[in-house]
Amino acid sequence: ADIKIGIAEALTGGAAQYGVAIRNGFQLAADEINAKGGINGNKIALVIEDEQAKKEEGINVFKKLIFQDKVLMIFGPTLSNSFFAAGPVANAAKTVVFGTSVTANGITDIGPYTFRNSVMESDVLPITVATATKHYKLQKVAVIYGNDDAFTKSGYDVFKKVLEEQKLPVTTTETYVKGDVDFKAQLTKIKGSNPDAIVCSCLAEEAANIMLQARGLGIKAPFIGGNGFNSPKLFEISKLAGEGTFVGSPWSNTNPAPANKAFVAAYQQKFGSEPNQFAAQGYDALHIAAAALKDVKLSGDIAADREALKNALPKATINGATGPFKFRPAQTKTGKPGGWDADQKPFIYIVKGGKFTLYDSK
Amino acid sequence: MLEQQLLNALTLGSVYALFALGFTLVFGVLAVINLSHGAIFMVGSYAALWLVSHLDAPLWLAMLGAMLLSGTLGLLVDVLILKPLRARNAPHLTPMIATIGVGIMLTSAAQGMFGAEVLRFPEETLPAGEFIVGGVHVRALEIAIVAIAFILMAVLFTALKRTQLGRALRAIAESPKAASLLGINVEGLFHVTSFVAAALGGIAGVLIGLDFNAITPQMGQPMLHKGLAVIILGGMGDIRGALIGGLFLGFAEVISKAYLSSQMGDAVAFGLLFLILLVRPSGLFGRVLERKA
Amino acid sequence: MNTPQTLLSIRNVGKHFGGLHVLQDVSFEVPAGGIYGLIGPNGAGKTTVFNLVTGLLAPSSGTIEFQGESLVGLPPHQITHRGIARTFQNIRIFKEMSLLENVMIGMHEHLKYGAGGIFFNSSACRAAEKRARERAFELLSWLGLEHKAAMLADNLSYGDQRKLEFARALATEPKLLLLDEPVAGMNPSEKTLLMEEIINIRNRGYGVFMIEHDMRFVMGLCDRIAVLNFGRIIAEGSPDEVRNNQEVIEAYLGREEEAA
Amino acid sequence: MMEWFNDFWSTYSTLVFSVGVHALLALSIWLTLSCGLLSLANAAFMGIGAYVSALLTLQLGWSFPLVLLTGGIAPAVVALLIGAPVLRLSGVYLAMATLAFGEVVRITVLNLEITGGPEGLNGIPLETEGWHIAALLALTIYGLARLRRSKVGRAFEAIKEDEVAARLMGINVDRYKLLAFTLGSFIAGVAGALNAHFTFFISPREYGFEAAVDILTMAVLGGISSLIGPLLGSSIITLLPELLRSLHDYRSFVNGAVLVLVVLFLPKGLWDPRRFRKWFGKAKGAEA
Amino acid sequence: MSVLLRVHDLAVSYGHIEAVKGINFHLNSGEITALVGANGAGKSTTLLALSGLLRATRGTIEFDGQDISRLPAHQIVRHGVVQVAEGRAILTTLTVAENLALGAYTRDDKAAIAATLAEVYEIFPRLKDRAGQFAGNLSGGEQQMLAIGRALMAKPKLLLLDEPSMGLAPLMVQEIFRTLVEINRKGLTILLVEQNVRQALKIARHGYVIETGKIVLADSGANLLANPEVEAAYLGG
Ligand SMILES: Nc1ncnc2c1ncn2[C@@H]1O[C@H](COP(=O)(O)OP(=O)(O)OP(=O)(O)O)[C@@H](O)[C@H]1O
Ligand SMILES: Nc1ncnc2c1ncn2[C@@H]1O[C@H](COP(=O)(O)OP(=O)(O)OP(=O)(O)O)[C@@H](O)[C@H]1O
Ligand SMILES: CC(C)C[C@H](N)C(=O)O
Ligand SMILES: [Mg+2]
Ligand SMILES: [Mg+2]
Repeated sequence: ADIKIGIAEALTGGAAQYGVAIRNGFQLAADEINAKGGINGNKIALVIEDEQAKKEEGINVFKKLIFQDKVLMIFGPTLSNSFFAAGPVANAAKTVVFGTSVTANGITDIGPYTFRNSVMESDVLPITVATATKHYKLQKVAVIYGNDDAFTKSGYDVFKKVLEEQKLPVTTTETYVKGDVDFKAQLTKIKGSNPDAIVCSCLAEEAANIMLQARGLGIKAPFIGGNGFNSPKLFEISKLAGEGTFVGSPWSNTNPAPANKAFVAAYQQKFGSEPNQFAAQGYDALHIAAAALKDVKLSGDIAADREALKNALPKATINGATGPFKFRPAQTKTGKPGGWDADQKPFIYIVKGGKFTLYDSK
Repeated sequence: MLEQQLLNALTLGSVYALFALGFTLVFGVLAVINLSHGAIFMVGSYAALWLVSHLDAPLWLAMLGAMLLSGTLGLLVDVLILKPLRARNAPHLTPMIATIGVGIMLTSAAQGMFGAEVLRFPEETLPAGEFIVGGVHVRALEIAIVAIAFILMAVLFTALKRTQLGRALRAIAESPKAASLLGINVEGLFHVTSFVAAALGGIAGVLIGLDFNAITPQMGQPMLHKGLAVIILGGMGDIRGALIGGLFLGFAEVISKAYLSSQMGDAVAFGLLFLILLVRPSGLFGRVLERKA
Repeated sequence: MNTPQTLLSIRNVGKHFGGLHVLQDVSFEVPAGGIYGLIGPNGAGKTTVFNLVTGLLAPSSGTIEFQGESLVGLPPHQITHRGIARTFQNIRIFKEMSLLENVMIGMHEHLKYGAGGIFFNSSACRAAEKRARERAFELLSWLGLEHKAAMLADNLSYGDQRKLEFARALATEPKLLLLDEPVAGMNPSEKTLLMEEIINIRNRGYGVFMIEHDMRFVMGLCDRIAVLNFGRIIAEGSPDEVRNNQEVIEAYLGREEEAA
Repeated sequence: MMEWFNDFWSTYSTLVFSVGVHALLALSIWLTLSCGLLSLANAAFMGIGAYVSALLTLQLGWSFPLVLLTGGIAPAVVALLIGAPVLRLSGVYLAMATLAFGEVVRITVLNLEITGGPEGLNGIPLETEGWHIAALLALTIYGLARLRRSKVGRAFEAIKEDEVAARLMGINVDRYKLLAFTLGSFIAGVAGALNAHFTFFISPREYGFEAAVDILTMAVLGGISSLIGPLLGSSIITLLPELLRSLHDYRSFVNGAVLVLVVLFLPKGLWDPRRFRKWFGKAKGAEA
Repeated sequence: MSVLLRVHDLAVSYGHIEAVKGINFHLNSGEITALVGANGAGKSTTLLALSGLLRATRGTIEFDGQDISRLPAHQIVRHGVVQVAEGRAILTTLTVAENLALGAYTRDDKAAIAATLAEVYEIFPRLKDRAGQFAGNLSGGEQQMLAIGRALMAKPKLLLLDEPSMGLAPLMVQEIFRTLVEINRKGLTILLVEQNVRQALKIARHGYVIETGKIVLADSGANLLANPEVEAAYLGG
């Protein structure tokens, strides 16, 4: 029998640029798995739904997938916001919900059925900042972030903590909101504070422009970015503006590992465009689930199968496009049993010639 | 830094004004808050991008094409939707709802055709050039935006202020029936206005797309919000108002970001708008009739 | 100075809009129980007087008293509550409402029931509504509009709209009724009918204060008339006095009218 | 059959809840519209209701009925405070001032510690049950229907048509406007509180410009000449995307098209008693 | 005497209420014709149909030998048929001068327009005093003057007047009627709807009496004035 797996991503609306890439990653992985005969002979059938990055829509989609399509598990939603709304639905229905892009704190506090392979900013940023500090001998930095978005804000919170821990003084902290067309006011202020680098917790669409406008104002300081910077396109276009930027990511298109090379090539062939980190994480996520499902005997009783998957998933490991992956139990604030976070070591990249280059610390 | 910030405010204000220009024109003449203006603006961006990257058109030609396409769209919206609504004596909020639908259609069509990811103009299309004047960094593109905003505004303003056409448009805005009794071709002028307003939206889309560098199907949405603030602040349908309102919003935002806190940019801008409306209930240039009975 | 017979007294009232002086030092008194007329050329300031009395505009100077109490500074609805109602020169009925509802709006202040009454549809509420409906019908039939009671006011012809406005004003149960050109747009036979109504109203003890350009109507009805010209009172007195006042003839009546 | 129903309910209960909450919101804006006020503050009021109630639940553990009540009262108090100055504005200027107010509220919530800023509040317990929404909706409809038929409803209508004439009919226009505004904010606040307690999570983004426009759309699409209109409108707007789900990539395009077509062919809204009447009389001749 | 306007079997409805029920009449070139009748008889409805603001459900309107019953309002104005509507239809947010300027919208000879403006100001000096003021702030009578003055600005061939004397002071009414006679003498054809029936019939060559949507009497102005039925119904005995 087919194994029905629900995909709930933002395919339209403001987060569509991420959701569509993620869906592509899943489709690629599903095709690959099915081409190799499926899992223990069962083909994977993706049930793809658009959650529009709206929370009610997320809940509706989850319920439809769980109760009507009776999927074995769900991947998604795209944004942390939606996950906070829809996650509890799946958890209450004892169905695995697996986020591939959600990086906010507290996602896996929702309960034991929540999983993610997206690496939390708190696992990435300390290394990124430390590496950049050493490389540039930073004395002081400026910070800019989007303050109306859960992801960029929580990224900022992590940056803030890291900067405090690493005793790097902050010259000024600036914010913007989604849809701002112009960052020059903030950047002018940053310029006036004369930092050695600019720490930036931003989504890709703003990031490029922030870099371009910074150069336009004559700011020479390099950038240090978070999760949102992980788009190769970003640097292709902002070219020299982004030169010298430090980013940490579990994935890079230039990572020479064979699993990644195969992924990048296959993706390009299938979709005619370059993959990004979010596609890679979606792609890996399905392989992780597949690895777990190999050890699960499907009974046909959906409740039992869902439970079995939940029990098998934490042990799953793969070596995928984002490198070696395994889960680690979430540390919940309340002490109640939580879900599972990604245990993955990020790579640190520096942008050179408009491309991510693995940073070599010698 | 103050000089730089003032320049920043001037560009941002011009960007807002540019967007608001067509928006306020439709509002002033057709008395419709055209919520598809944001989407038409977005279409302008994509159209120019397509012309530049697929047909290798020079930028000026792409702009022209974008204006033509978005203008035509505006005309179609008027002919196919707003006109029948007028003929049916629709309540005044109905056309606005229809334009929301149009906005949704255009946005999803754009995503269908161009995908959801952020697109940018190829670097070589951007007007090159950057100057440093007294420590202030100025880009050619910014000068272009400010200049075009002011020129369009001036042209439109004189066209409407001093001519019979301007009076006719204001007459239509107040009462289409009375206007038609004066021999004014009301429907014809509605069509022309819709075309011009949308074309202005299109060129705004190209310029801002060039400047902001991030073209997405959703790019019109936040502009719509700001644009609405601008035209209300300026006084509905007032061309000068669009410029002054835009500049005001730009300055309020930049100055509060620069000297208060960047968190507060929008709060200050909207808070001020709120307060100004309390003091001047018809916006800065809104005309008030006192007569009661 | 305020005799008990004085209903409305206007003293030294001035009004200007910016530099435009529309009323200057206007004084006159409207006695109780009569019909008082205000005439004068177009733009003389007559409607402005009504706007001041009903609180839509504030006087720039002077005092306005109704039954010995100052009206200056009161909001319009409170002036209505004190017993002044008016009609408008440019008809202002509620077009999207039925005739009956239009008249019932006039009774708003006299419907005494509260939130609880509304929510629980109390008998007091029902009774008050019923009484109001009956009274509204009565007023409408008085003006010959009862068979159109359920019609939307917008569909009335001009003349009927005037009558409706009339009924609506009466519904507020005023002590003084201000009529701004009540017969404009009516034909002579209708005017005669309306004249009778106004006499009726007067006979019931209401005061009537009207602006009108129809001289047959004004002269036939009014006990006293004030004449405004360029914002100043140029004459005041009985119809005959006014009619024969040279200044009034020159500024307002013209000579042919005498003959007509 | 029973099992089918169970599945159906498990799948669509949230949708049904949303219909109810949206109906309340549409009614809340209907109330102000019926008084001639184009107020777009309802999204912000809903947000205030949602945040206040969620915080009371999460931090103080108040009982749900009390939380709902407070969720309505909090925005009503705000409405009372801003009402006097704001309601002097009319038409689009009022719309903009209320939108601006909403924006200030949203940004404030975004920058407060206690509201969780942009990350919002998550882990709100599921408290709302179907009958809560049904009962409150029924109560609201009943109350508004009574109001409409009373002197208050007539006063609203008069104010909507001609404020000056209404004043001169002895109606205290300012007070009635404030009443409509405040009552509307109360309903919106309760709707927000209900919503917060079945979606587990709230964030400032949900209460901005787009939400405000959505609420207006529901009411206008349904038709504002009666109470049925907003109910129909909110149902359609909420259910349409679900009905079109099978269209996948074309879904939102068709959604937009449907909106346009409905408006085009039913310009006075879905529920238009006068149109129904016309269908029975023969319609001839038209205004040019 | 040539016929300038011929109305044949004209019917107009509001929804399913027929307000004008198939009327026939004509206007001779260069004459003043009066249309009188009680409130709600259908006078204004007829005028609105002539100027294209209402669509006829039946019948034809022939102006200068051409059927104009299907033309949009603005083209009818271009043919030279100009209406002073009931309720005046002045543009309240425009100034008096702007209203007048728009009256000449269909003309483009600047010098001639200026001459007409001077004429209008001469007839209504009050408008000149108030030229810069919002028309909405004018007094009722001043608005009426503006409406008439604005119609004259179009240099019409046929002037449709819906109760021009309404709201005007007696002196002004005389002035208006005098003016109408005067401009008529210069060749302008006029259709006059009036409640001031006596005055209207006095200056009209022909008159029609309309009752509940039907024309019930047609005669010369003088004859109608002398007609006892008319006297009883409209002249107030
Ligand atoms: N708000 C205002 N601003 C400026 N001028 C005004 C305003 N209101 C009235 N006026 C002017 O004041 C004068 C008096 O107006 P009012 O309406 O009182 O005249 P009236 O005597 O009623 O005339 P009519 O008989 O024509 O109705 C007019 O010339 C008018 O233009
Ligand atoms: N918009 C409308 N909708 C429906 N019925 C209307 C409308 N306007 C007028 N009517 C009706 O049509 C009939 C003719 O009205 P019309 O205005 O033509 O009369 P009139 O002769 O001009 O009267 P008046 O002397 O009062 O101005 C009346 O019975 C009136 O009720
Ligand atoms: C698609 C990503 C930008 C989503 C983001 N990491 C979040 O948690 O919301
Ligand atoms: Mg007057
Ligand atoms: Mg009439």
